[in-house]
Amino acid sequence: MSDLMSNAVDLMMVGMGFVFVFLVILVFVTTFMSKMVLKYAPAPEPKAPVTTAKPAASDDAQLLAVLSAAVAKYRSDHKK
Amino acid sequence: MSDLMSNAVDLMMVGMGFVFVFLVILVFVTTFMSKMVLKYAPAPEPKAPVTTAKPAASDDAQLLAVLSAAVAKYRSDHKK
Amino acid sequence: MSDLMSNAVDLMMVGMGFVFVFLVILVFVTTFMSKMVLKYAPAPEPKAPVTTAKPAASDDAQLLAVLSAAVAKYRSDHKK
Amino acid sequence: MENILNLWTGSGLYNITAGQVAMIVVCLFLLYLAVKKGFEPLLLVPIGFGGILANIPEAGLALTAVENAIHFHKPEVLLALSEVLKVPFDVGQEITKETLVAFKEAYKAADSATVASAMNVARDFGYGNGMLANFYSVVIGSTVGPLLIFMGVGAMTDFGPLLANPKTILLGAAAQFGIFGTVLGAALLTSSGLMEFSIYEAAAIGIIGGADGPTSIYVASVLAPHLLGAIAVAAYSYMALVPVIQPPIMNALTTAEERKIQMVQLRPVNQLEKILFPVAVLILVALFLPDAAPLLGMFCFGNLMKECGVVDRLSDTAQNALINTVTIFLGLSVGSKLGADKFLDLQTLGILVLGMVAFAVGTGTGVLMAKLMNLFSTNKINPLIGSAGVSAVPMAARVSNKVGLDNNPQNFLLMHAMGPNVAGVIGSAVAAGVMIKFLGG
Amino acid sequence: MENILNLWTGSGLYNITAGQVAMIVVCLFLLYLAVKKGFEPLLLVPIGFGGILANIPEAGLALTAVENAIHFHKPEVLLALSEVLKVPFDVGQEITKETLVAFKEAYKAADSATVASAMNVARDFGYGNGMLANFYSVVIGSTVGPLLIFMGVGAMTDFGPLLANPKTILLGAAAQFGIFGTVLGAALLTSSGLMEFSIYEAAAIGIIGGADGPTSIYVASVLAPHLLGAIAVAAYSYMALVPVIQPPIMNALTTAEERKIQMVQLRPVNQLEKILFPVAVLILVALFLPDAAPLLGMFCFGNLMKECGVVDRLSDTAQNALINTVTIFLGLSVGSKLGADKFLDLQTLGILVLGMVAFAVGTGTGVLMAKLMNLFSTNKINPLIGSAGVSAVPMAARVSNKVGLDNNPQNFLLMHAMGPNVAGVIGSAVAAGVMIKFLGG
Amino acid sequence: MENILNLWTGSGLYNITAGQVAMIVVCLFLLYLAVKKGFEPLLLVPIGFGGILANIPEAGLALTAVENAIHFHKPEVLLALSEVLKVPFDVGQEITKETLVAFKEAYKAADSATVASAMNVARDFGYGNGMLANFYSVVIGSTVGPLLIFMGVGAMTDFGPLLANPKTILLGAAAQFGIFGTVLGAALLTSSGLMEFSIYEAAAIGIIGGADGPTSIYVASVLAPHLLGAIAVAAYSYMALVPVIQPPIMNALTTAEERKIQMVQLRPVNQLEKILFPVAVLILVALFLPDAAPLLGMFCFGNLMKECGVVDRLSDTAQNALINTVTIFLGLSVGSKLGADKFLDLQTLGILVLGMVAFAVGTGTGVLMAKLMNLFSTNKINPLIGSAGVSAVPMAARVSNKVGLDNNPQNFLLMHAMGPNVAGVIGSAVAAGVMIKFLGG
Ligand code: NA
Ligand code: NA
Ligand code: NA
Repeated sequence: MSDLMSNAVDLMMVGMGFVFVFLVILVFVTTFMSKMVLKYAPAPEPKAPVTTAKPAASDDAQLLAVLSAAVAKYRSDHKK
Repeated sequence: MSDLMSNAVDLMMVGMGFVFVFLVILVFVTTFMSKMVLKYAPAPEPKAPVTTAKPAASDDAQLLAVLSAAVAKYRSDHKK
Repeated sequence: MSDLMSNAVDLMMVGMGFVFVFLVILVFVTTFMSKMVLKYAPAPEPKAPVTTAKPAASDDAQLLAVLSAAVAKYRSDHKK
Repeated sequence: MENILNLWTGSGLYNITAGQVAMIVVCLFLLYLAVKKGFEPLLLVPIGFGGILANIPEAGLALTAVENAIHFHKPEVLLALSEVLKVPFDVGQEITKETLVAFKEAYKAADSATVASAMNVARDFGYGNGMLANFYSVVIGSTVGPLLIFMGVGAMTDFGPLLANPKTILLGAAAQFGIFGTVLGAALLTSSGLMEFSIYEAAAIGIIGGADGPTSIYVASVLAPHLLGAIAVAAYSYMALVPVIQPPIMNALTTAEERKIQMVQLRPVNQLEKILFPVAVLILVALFLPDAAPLLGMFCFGNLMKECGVVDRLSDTAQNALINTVTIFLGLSVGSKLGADKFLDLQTLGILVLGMVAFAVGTGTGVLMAKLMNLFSTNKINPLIGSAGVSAVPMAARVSNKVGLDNNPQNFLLMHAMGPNVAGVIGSAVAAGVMIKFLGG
Repeated sequence: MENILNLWTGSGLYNITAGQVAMIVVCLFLLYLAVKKGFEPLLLVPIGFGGILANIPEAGLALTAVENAIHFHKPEVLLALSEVLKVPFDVGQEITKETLVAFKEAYKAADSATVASAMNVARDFGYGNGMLANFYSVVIGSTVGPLLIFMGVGAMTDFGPLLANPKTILLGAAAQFGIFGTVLGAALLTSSGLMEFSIYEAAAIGIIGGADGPTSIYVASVLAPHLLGAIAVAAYSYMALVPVIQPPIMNALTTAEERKIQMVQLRPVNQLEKILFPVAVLILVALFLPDAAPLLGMFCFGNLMKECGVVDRLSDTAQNALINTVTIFLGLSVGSKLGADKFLDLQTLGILVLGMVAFAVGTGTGVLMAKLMNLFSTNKINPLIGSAGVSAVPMAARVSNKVGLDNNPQNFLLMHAMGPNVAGVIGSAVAAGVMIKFLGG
Repeated sequence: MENILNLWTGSGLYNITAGQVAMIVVCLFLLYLAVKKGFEPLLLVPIGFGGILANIPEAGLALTAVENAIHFHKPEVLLALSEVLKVPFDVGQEITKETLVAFKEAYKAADSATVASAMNVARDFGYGNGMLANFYSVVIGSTVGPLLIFMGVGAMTDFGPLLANPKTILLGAAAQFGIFGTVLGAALLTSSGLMEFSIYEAAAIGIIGGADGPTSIYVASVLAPHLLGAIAVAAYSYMALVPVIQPPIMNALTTAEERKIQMVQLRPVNQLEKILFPVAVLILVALFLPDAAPLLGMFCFGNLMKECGVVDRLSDTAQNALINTVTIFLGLSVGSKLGADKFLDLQTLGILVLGMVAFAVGTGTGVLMAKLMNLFSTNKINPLIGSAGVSAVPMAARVSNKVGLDNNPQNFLLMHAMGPNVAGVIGSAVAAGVMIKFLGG
């Protein structure tokens, strides 16, 4: 068997082996992670990262709504 | 006549000559191309490149419409 | 006092001194500029830069409106 | 008069070679496929157009400053270059084709310091890099282009279906046989004496089987840059041909019974799972395969930006302005490798054949893996989703869905196929990392 | 105390020169024209602002690391540079203006390898390129900036009117007389002893007559980079002044009768024609004028992306995010060439005068060409659309339309004028290619 | 077999160090803060992710080609490098940790020409810059990244409130005490022997008190690049913590009476004032502090684009596609400085403590300045808006508003606080200029 052939066979063994090992581990890690998430942070929680980030924004929104009357007066410039 | 002057005159002759030659050829090529197009691929065809590309998309659109009911169920995350 | 300390003190004196000098000048320049603007170019003028730029555009808009009928005819391609 | 003569002897018509004409025709055909047939137009339009630009005679758009200087072969320039490149040369001597080949070979073989010196000489004589050569070195030579595309793809990928049914990841693993099988194929072709590929070239060709544009370009640019043009063209063309290539294989390897299997509906996936997934992949890459870190790192980064929900403006830019900009330059840069001397070669034919084999093998092993898994599982998988493991997102998943509908009009496999489909992206990036590691990058 | 003194002797007020004050005033005037008068604001706002930045004393924003090192003329730095640049210098010697000029001249004349060495020395002493100098070298020095603008312009150009009436292309050819006539004018000025222009400078000035910003910047950066600032300012200013410059000339060269000519309505144009047109132009460029390939190649590429209809997301990016980004940097980079030493010069006056002449001549020859064509054709052309051949898209076409309406309120020439208008873009890019070819780029 | 061994000995798991594990945990914590707690996510998500990438063992993503070559320490490579870097080395000798440290030190201390040669050697042996190292040198090393962010911030800033009440600018001046007070603090820590900071490091740390991300990164990259990671992390973290840090200080330094002061409503501001303001700032910078020209020049340029109303498409791009793109790369580049060897250091602890001090001092002096101004003015200022002078736009202004509302539910201070808030941005850019000038940049 030529050097190239043996190299190619080696590459195939190592490559496919590694791809499978890596993705099998990924299956387990993913499954485990999902279990943990569903156990400790079920349905309502998922939106948390979004909702925790939003307060500031909605705080602003409300703030801005209150302020808009006052602000409207001193804003002569047409675009803001 | 100074060297610069003769250079400038040369540049003008060659330049304008070439611009005209190039654009005259372009007139002919364009006219010929338009004739060919109108002969072999008249009005309805023009939209072809768009419509041939679209099928996949509209295929999707229809597909997605069909799927949306099923998908809606398992999508708890509010933004997609 | 160590060399570092004296350097730090120097930096503080020069730095804060300069920050104040610069921003005090800015206060005066800004105040002066605002006075000049309000004196020579009061309320209606402010939109000038925008309105002077717009004519061309609105000129076009009107132009395009007039043209649209004519143009519509020879445009078979669906998207523009 | 002399000037007019100059214009004529410097014109394309006077200088064009048969190879350049052929390549321009090939590129026009690519444009036709892209525009009229909808073959991956986002890449093939820039690639095709770049290919035409690269073949404009005398313009030297795809050449570096030194290559341009050699091309125009003024004696005093060659003399100056000969000192730097250590090529024997005499001002008086006749300049033959062989002379120029000697210069080109010496330039190709030169070390970095010599290349820098030669560039200085060429610049001093007024030669510069062609536009496409600059694009290539900035976008592909630095590897940043494929990585940014991968980031954008990450920001557009939804791992929901994969998370709902993680074992379908294995289908994405099995389909990578296409990659390594093709390496073997290239080695066989070489052994048979039909063609000549080095192991680097074989690996770069194999990656076409990953059915993933940026991964193919990345690996080819690292392992065999001279084949980049043909490899990218093959990869994108076959991705566009997935609806033609895959169905016969899928039908041949499955029974009508199997094709009718209805899969259980996917469970809803929690947002937090989606956020944690790219981080988990990144950690696994860090622990097991650092060589895949650039590709998978950027991919996971894009996906995290999308899913975390707090950097939507970054995610939007990654999915739009940024990926579009990079796509334009990446395509033109790939096109710069479609010069006649590099593309019109027996190797290109081999690449086209092997690339097709790679797709077919990957499709087959994906389907067979699904059948194998069904032997051990009560929760049956429809083997038609196995073919989606080659990636070619989302085309391959759509093909699975379509073939499924042909066999059972109530059977919507699209979402089920998206799992192996995106797993295939990870799978081929892992395979790329192994190859780069194994072949000593 | 010493520190406060440092702040004062390092301040702008202490170091500012009369030239810098003058240039800042000039740039403020450019900003005024752009913002208040609507003079091509997209370019003149960044150019004007960049010009102010370039004239901030001691900041060295438009200087390279070596130029900055020379400017601050520390003896030990000059000594180190003197060895690299081969300038006679003694640490003990008095450092006069002449000393610094000698260093600057030596740096300008140095070959690439020496420049690289000098940069290393300057960097080792802590000097770096100014921000604008970096922008300039990346965006204009590499020529990529004007090319990308041209791609974006291509993606915004509709060749429909040109395709509907191809013979109007000839008007776009005739208007290029403005370019070459101006070269002649510059040569005449030099012969008369009033000013001093080389043929390279004359050609770069002539291109102002092309009425096309990116083409002007591209040619100037290749043939006469030191005049780039003045040339770009003249080009954009006169483009903004087209509604003032052109009408008198148009009226002088035509009879009221001619101005009332109504043209036959344009035929509808097929989408396929629009797709094939940029490809046809590219092929012609490849065959006849490879030196125009970068400019026209990118222009045609942009246009193909727009018309082919399958890569709309790329076309959108080329027309928006990408062209806007490049415009910002291109403008600032042009501004970097508005340093007092380069701009406040008799040559600038010549450039402004000649630039105006170029516009006037181009307008005139365009109109006359239309009259000439009417002699041989039954399908009469309104000669007012001839002036649109200078390009200045779409301003010149609008001027044709407006003058037409003044003479016949029912006569809408806009669409008819768009044909020569876009042909003028191709025409001046061809002229640019000829110049670069002829003068040995 | 050997290949499998290679994969294992080249894996992360085999090579990971405790420091890298620790840094990955730190970065995961940063991601947690960004995603879950909303801590400046636009920067901390890319920084945190970049930090993980930088700590992937063997991937060398944050290392230059030479550093990678040293890391893998093949004898023949070290031999070649030893000649360039003048490190004593023998092929046969044992390669210990000390050997590698010697190489690294020599590389760090090398002049530009030597670095270039070493890079050539490393490249010839197949080593390249890591992806993050490339990002760092292009985005931060060139200083272009922070400057473009500043341009975008300028294009998003409304100087209306400041123009309506210019004397609030002084609050923005007073808050800069945080910067210089911290420099003093760092000097004190060094004097006390607890830690060791040079004046450059002290200055770079002080700038955290400017509460302005891009300014901090800019100054740190110029004065102390090795501390950049810790400084940027501290700056953004404390900016996110402004709502926690500031209120106690504000309450401690003011009476309930003062906190209830209602301020007169702001007058409407003319568009022309808004256009002239950035130009005025630029002229002042040109006259008094050229060293602040890059930062404030780009800031004013962005603001002029926004206000002038005639280049909206450029302004839009500056505020969106461009700033988002730069943010992605800037964040990843900052992350590249979170390598274990650079971050896990006593100095980092000092930086975190001093950064907190800087914020607190700036908040305090801003409030006190307001009280001082009230002594001399009839038009009373609510001292709660003084704290907004630290910048941290618009968070600090919101904090002023919130604390104001707590004391008087009718008292809306937001707009009043925006004046000092944006003045604080100018103030810390001026302070940055002074530092760079003073310490000889
Ligand atoms: Na794949
Ligand atoms: Na033109
Ligand atoms: Na600040």
